[in-house]
Amino acid sequence: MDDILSILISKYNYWGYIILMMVGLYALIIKKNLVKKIIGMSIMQTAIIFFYVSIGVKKNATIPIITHGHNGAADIVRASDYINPLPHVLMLTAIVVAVATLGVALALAIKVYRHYGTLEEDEIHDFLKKQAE
Amino acid sequence: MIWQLDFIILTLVIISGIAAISIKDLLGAAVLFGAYSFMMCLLWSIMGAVDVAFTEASVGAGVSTVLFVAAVFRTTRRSRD
Amino acid sequence: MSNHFPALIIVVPLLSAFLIAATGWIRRILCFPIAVFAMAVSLYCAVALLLKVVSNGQVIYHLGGWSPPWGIAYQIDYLNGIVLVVVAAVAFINLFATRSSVALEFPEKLGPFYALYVLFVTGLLGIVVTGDAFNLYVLLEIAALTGYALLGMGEGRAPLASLNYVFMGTIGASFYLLGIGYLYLATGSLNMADIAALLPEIYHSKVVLLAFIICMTGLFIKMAMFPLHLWLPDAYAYSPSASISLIAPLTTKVMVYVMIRIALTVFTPRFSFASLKVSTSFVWLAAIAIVMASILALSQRSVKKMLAYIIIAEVGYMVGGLWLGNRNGITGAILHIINDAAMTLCVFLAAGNLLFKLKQDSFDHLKGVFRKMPFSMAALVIGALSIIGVPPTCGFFSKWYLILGGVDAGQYGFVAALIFSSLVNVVLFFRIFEIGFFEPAQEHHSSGSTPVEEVPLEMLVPLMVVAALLVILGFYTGDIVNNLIRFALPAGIA
Amino acid sequence: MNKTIGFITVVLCGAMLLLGTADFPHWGDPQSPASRHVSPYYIEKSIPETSVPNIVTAVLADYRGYDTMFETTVIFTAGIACFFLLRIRRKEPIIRYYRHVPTGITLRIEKGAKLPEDSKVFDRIDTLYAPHDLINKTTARLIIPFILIFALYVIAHGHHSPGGGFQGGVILGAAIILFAISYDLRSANRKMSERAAALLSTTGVFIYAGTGALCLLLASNFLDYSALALILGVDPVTARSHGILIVEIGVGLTVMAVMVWIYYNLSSRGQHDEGL
Repeated sequence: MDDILSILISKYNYWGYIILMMVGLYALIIKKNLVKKIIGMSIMQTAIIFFYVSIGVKKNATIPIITHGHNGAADIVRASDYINPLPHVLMLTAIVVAVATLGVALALAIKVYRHYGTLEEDEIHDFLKKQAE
Repeated sequence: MIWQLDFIILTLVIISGIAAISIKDLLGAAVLFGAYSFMMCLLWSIMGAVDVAFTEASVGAGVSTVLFVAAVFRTTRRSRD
Repeated sequence: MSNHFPALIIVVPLLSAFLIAATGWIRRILCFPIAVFAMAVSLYCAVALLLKVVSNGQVIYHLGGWSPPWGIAYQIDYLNGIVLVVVAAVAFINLFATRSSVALEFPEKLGPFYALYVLFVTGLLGIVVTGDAFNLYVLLEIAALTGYALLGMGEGRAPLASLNYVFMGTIGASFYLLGIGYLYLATGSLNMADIAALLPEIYHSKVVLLAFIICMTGLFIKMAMFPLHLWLPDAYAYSPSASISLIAPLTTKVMVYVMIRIALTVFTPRFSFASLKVSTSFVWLAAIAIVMASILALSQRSVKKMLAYIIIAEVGYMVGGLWLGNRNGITGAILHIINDAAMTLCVFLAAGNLLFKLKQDSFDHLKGVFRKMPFSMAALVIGALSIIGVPPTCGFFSKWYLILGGVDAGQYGFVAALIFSSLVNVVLFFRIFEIGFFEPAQEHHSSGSTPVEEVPLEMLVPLMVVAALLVILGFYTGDIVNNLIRFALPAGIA
Repeated sequence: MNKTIGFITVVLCGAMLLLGTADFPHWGDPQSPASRHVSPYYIEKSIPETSVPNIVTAVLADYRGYDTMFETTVIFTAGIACFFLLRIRRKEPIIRYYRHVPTGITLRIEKGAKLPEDSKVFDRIDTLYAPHDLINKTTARLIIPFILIFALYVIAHGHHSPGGGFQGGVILGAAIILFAISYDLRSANRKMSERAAALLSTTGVFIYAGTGALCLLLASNFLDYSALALILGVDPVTARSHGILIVEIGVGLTVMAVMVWIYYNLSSRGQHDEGL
């Protein structure tokens, strides 16, 4: 029982990211509504950010801000006391990229709506078929 | 870091994520996406990524949701799936 | 200053892009000259860098003064030196060629257009020049975002096609990011050379295997490899012609470069070709891609859509060439990056000229077009011959190397696919030429002679330059291979 | 049919990824390669080399400052892209609504009719007008100054606490968006016009890249802030700290302007006429 629990504790975060990513991917591939797809896209991106943040976690360590930082050389900073900051930095960038993509995608969705009057992909395809005939 | 708390919030994140993509109303989906982002932000702050959590709180739960609401408002709330 | 070329090649266009965006609000007429300046500087830097690599070997530049793996470093060797010149040259020539159609299509939005144009090129140059795996992702997104905007500006179906591109492109980029995350998890580093040094100890780990698979899947989506190509034809066919002749020659080629870089530099040939048993299946996939894309191209009824499917087939050439895993195959793949960029630029510029005059690019509208636009069609013929692979145009030589590589590796399926696609290309282009040459224009039934209505000279001259370049590149193939590409191949390839 | 194929793809993808987790190091393991190889350097050296206690800020704006420059460029690109895609300039609006303030009568003015002056007597209103928004307006007016101050604090205090240019910029932008929502788009446009947003966003990225280029002119590598020591008159380590602050201000400006700009374009379908 303890073994299972320890495996669960040591891995469940990674499983969680996989579930979230698959939820996003599912919405992106299968949903017909464009805004739903955009939501799926955002969920997928956050899932990857979640994965990176999980990499950075360190047990028995604190947030990566050095307290009493300016006391000079008196305090020796030990790497094992602070959480790995690098994934956080990378993910700040990834969040920004995600919101930028979101903005452009929504702009395109509005443009699509302006042209077709609907956000459903299958309705747009029906419309195009009718137009072709 | 308390893993039980982390686990509960992770479950909430997954639930709100699934809810956001399965609700039929797009405005509801946008709001649920905001909730998802907020839960995610909590999760990250538990994991010690304060800067990332701060960004997600202001971007994901704040501006992204506003952008979604603006886009939904300017298009339609209707969704068939 | 020459020590700083690796930074300048990015920084000058970047700053110019900001300047263009600002002048777009103040004096619109200045946008084009600034863009020309930016592209000229980066072309100059690219050529200078390549020469420097030839004379001194690898160039390394530490951004922010931090040495890798802690800071971000640029590493320029023969491979990215070549691709840098290709990207900068295509962007420079295309800038002049599309000036009139930009002024026609976006009269009010010149500022944003040129800002996005220069940012797109900056993104691609950055992808090529960087030696940091995560930095590559950020630049990938810059190139992608500008691409979405430039492609989505067309009329009618363009926004929907571009939105699909956003979805697929984001999946691709996210997969790449995830792959890098796996590599980071396994090695703790983001610098490509550092990862390559750390990987051999853990080749057996499932994490590394997954990182490889995920990265490749993401890049296959980005470069429109056959089963994952669905975004490309629509996005390219409905886009404004001012932006397509920039995006079509560069995007897929740079993605192929990234694949070569990841496969050969990050995962060494020992891992990619020897210890993973995937190369044969990738070559077969490429062969299927070539055949399927050629067949799909046959069923198209408009020039741009047909060209889009040809691009997908060409991606198959390069992917197959890399995974043949031998000297000739990889040489062919790298040579084909150069040649295909030039060919695609040539045919898309010609198609843009047709659209500029005819307003329509379906085959029915091409009747009598040879008489109407003799120079544009002549360039299209040269481009077509090169795509088919007729000597002395450059397309022949890269295909020759690919076929040699296929024979060396014993991959006769791939060789057959290459020959099949050449035959299909013959059919594709001669169908256009037949319509354009023999069928008279509809509105001039009685008189029989159509007046020449060529596009303005400033559109025609760059097109002629590119067409000439196709032949020149063909003549200098031997020099390019012996002096540049030979050194771009990593050690340990048979 | 399509749905089944998609579902199978997703499940297969997930199964593949799940299999890979078997070889992952344990979650939170301090001995994992990710925590051992590169990151200890940042933790141990960020104070001596950059004098910034918040390691994330130090790495973000200095060690990997080049990434962050492009991160800012991505945001800037998104702003331009939204403008490029959506913005339409309508010469004449089709229907406009005006409210006569003393009497509360609403006028509907169609195409071609003469429009009243935008004065104290006639108040232009949106087609979806909600008259009883006194509480919203007052609350927004009360809290916006505090939001702005908090945002400036976040930008300026990024060296010592969570935060920095990006977060602060988003909060600044959110304050203006809040104003635009609680009043209307035209009032917000009067406070911060589209042109101002566009030029501010450019200025922000220009500050960032320009700081980098300045280092280049001072014969150092691009973005090597220690070169600024000559200009600022401090030692190289403090110069790095100051360089980070300058850059963060640039990021904040861009992010604020772009967030507002994207909101303007999305909420009015690019017409900048009526907001939410």
